[in-house]
Parts: sequence; C-alpha cells; structure tokens
Amino acid sequence: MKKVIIIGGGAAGMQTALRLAERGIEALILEKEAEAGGKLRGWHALFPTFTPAEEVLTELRRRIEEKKIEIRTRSEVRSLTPKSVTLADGQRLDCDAVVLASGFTLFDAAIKEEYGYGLYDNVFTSADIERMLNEGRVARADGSAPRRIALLHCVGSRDEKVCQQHCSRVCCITGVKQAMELKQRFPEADIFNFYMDIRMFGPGYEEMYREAQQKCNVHFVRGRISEAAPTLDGRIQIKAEDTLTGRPLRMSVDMLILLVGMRANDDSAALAESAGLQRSPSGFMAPRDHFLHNVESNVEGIFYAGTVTAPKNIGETLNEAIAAADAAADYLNE
Amino acid sequence: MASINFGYTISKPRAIDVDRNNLRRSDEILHEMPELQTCIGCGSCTAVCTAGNLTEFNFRRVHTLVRRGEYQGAYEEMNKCMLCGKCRLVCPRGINTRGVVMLIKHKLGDL
Amino acid sequence: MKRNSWKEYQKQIADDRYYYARSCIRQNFFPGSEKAFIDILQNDLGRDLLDDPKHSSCTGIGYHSDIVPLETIMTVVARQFALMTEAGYENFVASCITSFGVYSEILATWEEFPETEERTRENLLKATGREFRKPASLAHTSDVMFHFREEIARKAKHKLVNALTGEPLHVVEHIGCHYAKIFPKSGIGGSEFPYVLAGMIESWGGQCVDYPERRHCCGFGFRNYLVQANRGYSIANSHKKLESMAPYKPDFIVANCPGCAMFLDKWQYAIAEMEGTTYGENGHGIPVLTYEEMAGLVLGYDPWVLGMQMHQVDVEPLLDKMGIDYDPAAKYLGRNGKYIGKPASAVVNGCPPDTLYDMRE
Amino acid sequence: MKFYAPFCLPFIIGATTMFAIVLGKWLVWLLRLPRADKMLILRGLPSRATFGAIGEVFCESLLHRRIFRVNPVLGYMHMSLAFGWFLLISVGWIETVAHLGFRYVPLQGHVFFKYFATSLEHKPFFDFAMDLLLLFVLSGVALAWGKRLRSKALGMRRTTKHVLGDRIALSALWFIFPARLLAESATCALYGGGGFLTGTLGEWMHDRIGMLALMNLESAAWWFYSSCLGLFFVALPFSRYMHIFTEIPLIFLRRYRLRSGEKATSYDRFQLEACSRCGICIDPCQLQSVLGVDNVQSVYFLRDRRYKMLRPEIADNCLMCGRCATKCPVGIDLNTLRLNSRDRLRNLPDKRRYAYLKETDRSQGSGKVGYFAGCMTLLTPRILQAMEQVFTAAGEQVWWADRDGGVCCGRPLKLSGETDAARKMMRYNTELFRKHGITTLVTSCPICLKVFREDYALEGIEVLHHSEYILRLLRTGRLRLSHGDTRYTYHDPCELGRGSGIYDQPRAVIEAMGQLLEPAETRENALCCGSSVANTAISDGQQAAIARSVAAELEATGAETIVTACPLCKKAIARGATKEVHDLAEIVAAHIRR
Repeated sequence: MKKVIIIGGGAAGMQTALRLAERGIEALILEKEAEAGGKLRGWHALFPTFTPAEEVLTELRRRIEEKKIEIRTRSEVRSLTPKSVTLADGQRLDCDAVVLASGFTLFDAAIKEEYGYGLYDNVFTSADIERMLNEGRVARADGSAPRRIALLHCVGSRDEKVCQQHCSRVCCITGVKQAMELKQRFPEADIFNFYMDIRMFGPGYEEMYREAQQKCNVHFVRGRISEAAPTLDGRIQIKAEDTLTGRPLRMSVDMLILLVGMRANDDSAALAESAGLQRSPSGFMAPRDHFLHNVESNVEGIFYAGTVTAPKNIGETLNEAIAAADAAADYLNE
Repeated sequence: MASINFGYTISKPRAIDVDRNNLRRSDEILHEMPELQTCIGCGSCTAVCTAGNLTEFNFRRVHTLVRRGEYQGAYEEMNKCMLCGKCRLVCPRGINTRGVVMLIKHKLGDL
Repeated sequence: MKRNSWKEYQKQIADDRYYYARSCIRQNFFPGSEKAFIDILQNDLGRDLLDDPKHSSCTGIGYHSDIVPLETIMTVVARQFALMTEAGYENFVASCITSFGVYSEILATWEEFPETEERTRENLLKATGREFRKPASLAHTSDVMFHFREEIARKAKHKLVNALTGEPLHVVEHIGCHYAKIFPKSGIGGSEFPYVLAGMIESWGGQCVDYPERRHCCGFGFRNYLVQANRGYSIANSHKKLESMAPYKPDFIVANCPGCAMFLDKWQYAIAEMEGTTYGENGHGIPVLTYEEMAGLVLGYDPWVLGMQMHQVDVEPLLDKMGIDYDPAAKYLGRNGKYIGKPASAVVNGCPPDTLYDMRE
Repeated sequence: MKFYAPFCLPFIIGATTMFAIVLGKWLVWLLRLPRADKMLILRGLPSRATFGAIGEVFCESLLHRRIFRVNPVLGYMHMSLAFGWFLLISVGWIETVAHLGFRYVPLQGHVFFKYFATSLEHKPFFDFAMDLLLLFVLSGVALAWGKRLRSKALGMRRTTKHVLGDRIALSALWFIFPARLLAESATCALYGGGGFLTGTLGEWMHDRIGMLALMNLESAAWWFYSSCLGLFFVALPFSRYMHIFTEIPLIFLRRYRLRSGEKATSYDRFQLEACSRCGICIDPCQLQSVLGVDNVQSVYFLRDRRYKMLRPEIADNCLMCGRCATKCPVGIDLNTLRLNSRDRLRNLPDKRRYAYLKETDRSQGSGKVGYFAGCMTLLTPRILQAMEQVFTAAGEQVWWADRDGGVCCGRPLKLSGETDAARKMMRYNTELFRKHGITTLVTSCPICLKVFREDYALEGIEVLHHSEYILRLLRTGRLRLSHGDTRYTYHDPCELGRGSGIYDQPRAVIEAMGQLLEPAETRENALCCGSSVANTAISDGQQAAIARSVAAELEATGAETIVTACPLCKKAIARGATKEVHDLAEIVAAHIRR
C-alpha cells in the first residue's frame, strides 16, 4: 500500500489525510505541536457564519479517528525529499510522496513597537481576543469592561518596515467579525476599525461588513494607527490620520486590538532548501503555477495544501486539501 | 479688465480640473521618485508628523494634490515640514518621504 | 449622440382646452413670449386656451426661498385649480418651470398624503369659499409646444438653418431643473436628457449641441441669487456652462425655464463686464431664446413683436443668420411706435466698456 | 660653464607657469578668508603651532605617515614618490654645491646637472646616492603602475576613476623618472660616470649602440625628460597633484585652528584641493560596499565640487557616517564640506518659515533634569518607558520636554542643507529649555545630542546622552544593576561614536550587566545602520540592505542580544536582525536592582 506523509496536523493536513484514506492510500500526519488541530485550536468562531471553530475541529478529529489515521505529535520536521522525511531528532521516515501542509505563523505584534504590544496593558492581538472569547471572559487588564475599543487592520501585513509586503486577506473580515462579537458582549461599547483598505473577498463577507456597520454600529475610520501611548488612567491613546477628513485624529480607547497578519514559517526556508522547493518573495512556498498545478510544488512528489503557499481562509484551505490529496493520489497511481 | 463692480465675483470652481492642470512637474516628480506612486493613503505619515501636530500641514494631502497637478501653495506647505523623518520611519510602503518633501520643494520652488 | 431614453418617458398632453397659468419672471422679462404662446395656440393652431386674469403667482419663488410655508403654497395652488374648475377647464398648463414643479410636487404630496389634500380643501374653503377639482392633465407650456411641434413645422416660414450655408443651426437647449429633476416621469424624456426642447429643435431643422455641462443648473437656485453674498456662486454655475458650451460654437441657447433664460442671458452680460469674456461669435454673447420666441421666429413672427429687444444679448446676428428680415430702426419702438428707451452699450454686444462705475456707489 | 640647452625650455616654462598659478591660488584663497580666520592666522604664526605644522608637513606631505597606518604598501608608494623626489632634489642640490661651491646655478642647472656636469670629475658617492634615490622613486612608480592595473594588489578593493586633467598629469608623472633614468644613462654612455644604475645601464648602451645613434638618443631622452616635467608642472595646478602644494598650507591653517563650517568659506578651497584622490575613502563607504553606488564617495564629491560640477544627487547621497573621514590621510573635514555644499544648494532664508513655532509647549512635569526623547524615540516607546523606570529608580525629578510631541531638534533639517531654517527650531528649543530652568539635559537620540552640543547655546545646561547619564548614576551609586551572563554586542551609532566621541560609556554600562562582544568593525570603524537622516537619496530597500549587512556582522559575534544607543539604529538593525535588538536603556531598565 502506498504511503504519503503529511507535514502539519492542522485543518489542511487532516483533510488531506481523510481524502487520501478515501482514495485508499495510507497517510501519516506529522504535527510539531503536542496536539493536532493547528490554528483552529484556540480560535473561537469562524466568519462569516460564526460557526464555532471547535465544531469543525471536533468533526475533523472524529473522522480521523474513524479512519484510524495515525497522527504523530511533537515531531518537528528538519528536512524532506519526495521519498522521505527527516525529523528533528534525526529519525528518517520513508514514503512515496509528501504533502506539505505546515501552515503559517502569526505575525509577532511586539515587532511593531509603536503599537505597544507587550508593553502596555490593554493592547491585544486578534489571537488574544479569540482566546479570551473561548475562555468566555473578555476584559481589560484590570478586569473591567471596555467602553471603547479600537481594532487596527494590517498589523504585519502590507508593511515594508517589517518586511511583510503581502496582504494577509483574512484580517479584514476577522476585524469585522471580532467587532461584532465584542459589540455583542459589550453593547454599550463604541468600536472603531482603523483600516487602509477593506478587502471583503469571500462569500457573505461584504454582507457581514454591512451588518457590522448598520446593525452593530461599528465605526470604520480610514487611517492607519501610527502610535499608541498609555494614558494616566491606564487607557491607550492612539494617533492616526482620519484620511477621509484629512486631519490627524487622536482618541483614547480601553482596548487596542491588533489584527495580526499571516507570515511564512521560520523553518520554511530550511525545508525549501532541503527539498529544492521554490518560495515566493513573501516567503511562502510557491506552487508550480497558480492555475493548473496550484497544489503541486516544483518538485515531483511534493504537494501543498492550505496556507503553506499563501494566506487563506478555512474554507479555501479545506478545499485545497482535497485537491492536494487527489493530486498526490493520481501521482502515485500513475 | 473688470470694468464694473457688481459687488460680487465669480466663484472659482472647487473641482480638481485635471484637464486644465499642467501635469508636467507632477510627472517629473513621479519620474524621479516613482515610489511616491505606491502611496496607499494610509495616513501614517500625517499622523506622526511633528509639524502636522502643530499646524494644518498634511503631507499626504499635499503630495497627493501635487500628483494631481495642484501646485498652488504646495511649496509653502512643504516648508512647514521639519524633515525630522518620523514619517519615513512609519511608512508601510517604504516611501522616502523626506526625499519627497525636498524633491517637491525643489520642483515647485520657482513657482 | 443618439438618445433613446426619452422614449421611455412619455406623458399624456391634452390636445385642446387649456387653462393657462403665467410666470412671474417672464411677465416682467419676456412678456412677448407668453403673448406669443397664446397667439400661436389660438391663432396658428386654433386651440382653446384661457388666460385667466384672476389667477395669481404660485409663490414658488417664496416657497423655494423658505419664505412661504408648504401649507400656504398648497392653498394658493388649490385656488388656481379652483379657478380652473370654475372656468370649466381641466387641462392645466403652467408657463413657469418652477410653478410646474410646484404643481407636480403638490399633486404628488396629495397623492401620498391624502390628509394634506383634505386640510388644503378646508383652508381654501375657509379663506376663499372656493372648492376645486384636481386637473385631469398637468403640463408645462413647453410640453404643449412640443406636442404641436410637427404641426408648427408644417406651417414654418423659417427653419433653424443658416440661410447662407444651409447648415442646421447649432442650438444649446437648457431645461429648467424643476421640469423633470424632481419627478422624472413628469418630463418628456425623463430627468437626465429631456427631449422636450430637443424635439422642437430637431423637427424645426436645427441641431442639438451635446456638451459636457448640458445637464448643469443655470445657477439661479433662488437663495443663491437672491442673497447677494451668494451671487458669486450663482453666476459661477452659468459661467461653468458657458465655458463648457463655447467650444461647440452654438448659434443660440434656448431654455424652457424663466429663470434659466433670464440668467443665461443676463449673466453673459455680467461676466463680460467683469472679466471681458464673451462666448459667442466675433466677441458677442450667445443669444438666449425662449422656446416661444424660437417657435415664433419659425412661424415668421416679427422679432420685436416677440419682445426680443428685451434681451441682454443682441439677437440680430442670429436673425441675419436665419435670413429673417426685420426693421432695425423699429427695435426700440414699442406698441404704436412709442420709443421705449435703449440700454447702454455692453461688452457682451461687442462694444468696448466705455463706462467705469461701481454699482454700489 | 653655462647651464642652458634648448631642451630645458619645456621644463623652464612648465616650472614658472606652475609656481605662478600655485602662488596665485594661495594668495586668492588667503585674501578671501573671513576676517576671523585671518586673525587666527596672525595669532598662530608666532606660536608653537607653526613648529608643529612644520613637523606635520614633514611627516604627512613627505612621509605620508597616515597612509602608512591605513595601508603600508600604499604608504610606501606615496612616500617613495614624494619623499624620494624631495631627496633627489635636495641631494642634487648638495651635489651641485659639492661640485661648484656656493654660487648661483639656475634651476634647470640643478635639475639637469648630470647633463651639464659631464666636464667635471665624478664624485662616485653622489653618483651612487642619486641612483639609489632614483631607484627608490622608480619602485614607487612601479607600484603606481601596478595599482592602476590591479588595485587589489595594493589592498584596495576599488581605486579612483579620474578626470582627463588627472590622466595627463598622471601619465606625465609616470614617465618622468624612467625618462630621467634613460637620459642620465645615455649621458653616462657617452661621457662615462654614473652609479650602479645609470652607470651600468650607460656602459650597456655604450657597448651596443653606435656613437651617432647614442648622441641622438641622448638629446632625445633629455628632451623627453624635460617635456615630461614641463607637461606635469603645467597640468599640476589643474589636477589632483595640486594637493602636493595645497596640503602644506592646509596643515598650517589647521594648526592655527581654522575650520570649515555650515557655510562655505575660502578655507574650504584649501581642503578641496588638498585631496590627492588617493581613493582611500571609497572602501569604507557602505553605499559602495553594500549597494555598489560608486560615484558619490568623498573623493568624487570633492572632485565635482572643485571643478564646479557638483549635482544635488551626489551631494545628498551620503550617510555622513564619517567612516571615510576617519580614514582620510589628509584629514579633510569631509562631513562639514558635504554639509556646506548642501547649504549652498538648498539653503534659502525664509522669514515666514516656522512662524507656527510659538506657544507649542507640550512639556510635562518639572525638575532640574530635562529629558528630550527626540522624534525617533517617540516611535520606540520601549526606550521611553525604560528611561522612565531609570529616572524613577534613581529618584530623579524629570521635566519631559517632548513626550507629547515636541519640536524637532533641527539637525535633520540642517543636514539637508537648510541651515538657516534649522536655526529657528534650535532657537525655539533653546528658549524652551531655558524657560523650564533645567541644569541637565538628557536625550536618548544621538542626533539631538550632537546638535545640542554643537549648535545650541546651552551655557549652564549640561547636555548628556542617556548612556553617559546612566553611567553617572551607576558611578554615583544612585542606580544599581544586576549582572547576568547574557552576551551582548554593541553597535556604535555614528552620531554618538564618531560624531560625539562617546564609545566607552555605553560599553561600561553594558559590562555592568553582562558580557560584551565587539563586532569585527567597531568604535571608530563601526558600521552605519544605513537609516541615517543625513541621506535623503537612497531608497527604503537600500536602507534595509545596509541594515541587513550590519545586523549580520553584529550577529556574527554570537551575542544573544544586540544593543545600540540610538532609536533610529535600533529600528533599522531590527529590520535585518534575527536576534533581539534593544536600546541600552531597555537593557538597563531590565537589570535595575531594587
């Protein structure tokens, strides 16, 4: 029986494995974390439907168990070839093809020092908010409820200064989603989204955006926050230009939420090196082409699924996983 | 040759009339500093601007107007800039903003 | 440019028996035009039209200047309808675009909010003891003229063509904002490109000029003109239109709105005196006609009978172009040959400014 | 005996022309000097400075000691040419005196003595000495040839691209000494004599070449030699070789404490023409080494300015990091010249400018110590917070000058050349400091520091960089730090190190907290982070490229943390680094012992 190693146990990895199983091919998932699930773990609800991430994850896990697919956790990959994968501990696993589904890394907001993440209380990232939502307790550092919240788009995206020129696509809609979730929790709070461009590319996204504006009275300010500073009463004073009025804008908020972007994994360079894979300027893996071979790498027998090639949402990721699995299966059945 | 004063004058149109504006200087500026074209108008420059916090000076607005061929007063506006460089430090497009200020002043100085 | 949009906007225009409501501005600035309308309908077309001395201003100017409240103007309008009803007419035609707009607006209001109609009936009854029936058809006089355009074309003595070259004249048509911008359905051809004047021009041999600012307002805008502090803005609008149409070398402008005709004409004078700019041929202004004057010329009326000596911009160059013979000496002779006085020479008529004076002194 | 032959003509003409022009230049420059500078000279002349200058002239103009320090081979080349030639002349002089006693001998008599002295009996010592010196010079010439062909051979990655005038003079110079060798040997071949070089070569020729041919050859050779000299002398004042004669007065004037300023003066001419275009300034320039920009370096800047063809894009494209200035063998004040060129190009006094700088005091708190964060520091809140912790720990009452946004210190504008406008900001801030009655002014920004110290009139207010201030707190025991085993490496900010001579204080502070590892190029030779406000020409990508190269060198030390003492450097290096980059203050704040 042919065997495929899938690097990465997130949504993409699991879906790929399931599809391969359907195609009668043995799949082994390698997950570097202690538990499979990838970024879906610790995410609260998925846009645009507010479907609990847990729901999707549990179902995927259930199917994996049902299909008795092996997941090896705590196994980080050092290098790979189409026929073998070497783990960090030097152990070498042989296979007939590899699907790279190692996903992305969240941008470290602390790098944008001027926003004061990890420096002032009450500056959070979108990931923190998802965590808090899961814990069922969203609050300021002192436990009080926020009366005014600002969400800043494009943190670590479209920013030459941190060498992340690409657009992470999903932050816009995440900002809208979180604004609505927060509004629901704190109906009294005023919520402001600071954006450069609003990119609502997915089905139902634009509608959600409208709803946030119309139903939830979320304010959208076209301007990028440039500085954040603490105030005496422990709030955050932010500075931006309200570009639509052409005037500098200052306001104090109880919470500043940074919508952190997706960036390529730190080890992607090393992996690409080991297998001779091509990467795009953004650091993500580059598919053979963007149309007819967009789940195949430039190396025969190595395939891509999910955000390892570019920022994507969960839906796109799951679809791509199937495509990748089929491509791998066809390759093996040749 | 206004011969009669009726007690009012013809208000000038507010529209940016790109047909009428002479874009030569604007083209020269963009030719020497193509990166200026990459501005996405996020306003970071204006938000951090040291001069902009003390005056009405709005770097983004002025250079955008200049790109449209609206040179009137641009030189005087740019003269408010202190060239401190904060804007260059925050520009997500990595535009050489200080260079832009000096270039615009150089090109429009003789207006 | 071919425009078919107007076909989608057609309205019923009564063929006969009109109740005629005059326009305040035109009675003062183009008295000949309203006279011409009556003559053309009664004599040339043999239609029945009542010019009722009892009717009043619709108070539209006051209404749009926030002086006359809605209830008042409703009552005034109701009174006009009452007079129509009493005279046994049901086809209401207004000579003024603003009035037309007001009538349409109020009828629509009554349609939407019947209670307002009820209140108006009560008010009218209290104030004048009159009652009214709503008109069967409401039209602007230019609609009527449009309705008979082919008939007029058949009777035409002149055409809108250059008598020397045989080329069709280039005509700028200007529609008053209140004609169809309030209710697109109320105008022929809708609000964007009304066909009411264009139709006349085309059937009388002229050619419509389509220029960028064709749809732009003349700038009257009531408060904008009436308050001197805003007048610079008012004139700027006409200025914009003239700047935009000038390159098309129009032979004349025709308007169906009292204010528009007046301002496109008078502002040319003001601009010329202020800036020295003129927009017509060899340093003259562009003649501005009312559609009645246009029709009158086509039907061979005497320009001075049509009252064209009242224009700020001299019309002679146009008359010559159309090959209309007229008596220059008779220009400033009013009825029964009485001299009515002559305006000072103006830049807009090709005369260098000889006087330097300040209106405010 | 008479000391004239037709072939001397080129030499005589050349020599007189040269001396006339050179003296003319000196005179004009001196007369155009500002009054104050003239006074300095008058006061300096009778002082010890003069002797110092004479000594320096010997060491530098002849021995080229500084070049030796940078690059021995190059040093030898220059020295052999300069000093060797000098000796040839002086020993030649002695030789004539030895032969003819003290009597007037025209210049050409000395120079072409071998030719005229055939009738005199030989003095083997001089023959030997002169040949030895000639060999010495020729070795230099050989090296020069070699340098042209393969600059790497002389340890220079790049060598100067020259203008036409230079090339003429250069080629002439190259042929002078071979020509001399040939001419003297020919004479020896005919009349005997000569030392191990000319003599031997002479005999060799005598044996192989016929009498008639030899005679023609001799006169031809002398003509050639004289022409080379003439050509070189005529070209000299218009070529780089003007430095030979300009460096001498420059050394004196410098000793008399004349300096270039933000406004160009006649003194700049001495510096401009004292540049020998040795090209030593090219290698240290990061614009060259990292970005491959090779037409903006000081040597080209000085050249363009000297020949009045300086373009703004050249003048502006300089980080003003000062790496070249530290290497310049002539000690030319390159940054200041660059600055007053920009002033020439851009400064236009405008009374109305910055009228808004009134009633804009947004300062907070009060105290004898004032803290001026500086524009850049406002974008690095970690530094601000760290400083606050330091102040609190030291129990310092602080007046925060610009925490809520202040007025720029004015240096960036000054560096761009708008010096007069910059003064307005300087005046504004000075008044602000005075108004709040501070006695100490601490800043985290080396750019501000430099301008405060050099251009602000802050008598009675001590200006400190936070590294100095913190060290003082440590020394006086007002601040106590815990020592860990972290290994740090330190990046010298240009304005702080080369700019203000502050190298040891930050290092001392770091060593109080952990181990300090020096990068390959450090202190005076430290690299520039590339984001210098002085450069308005390079793009963001180019800045990032420089930053990466700097970060790489710092990380090569194996340190866990990169430390610097400038917000701009910090931001810049962080872009290229994989390791943590912190400002000194942040590290200190993290190690405060309570």
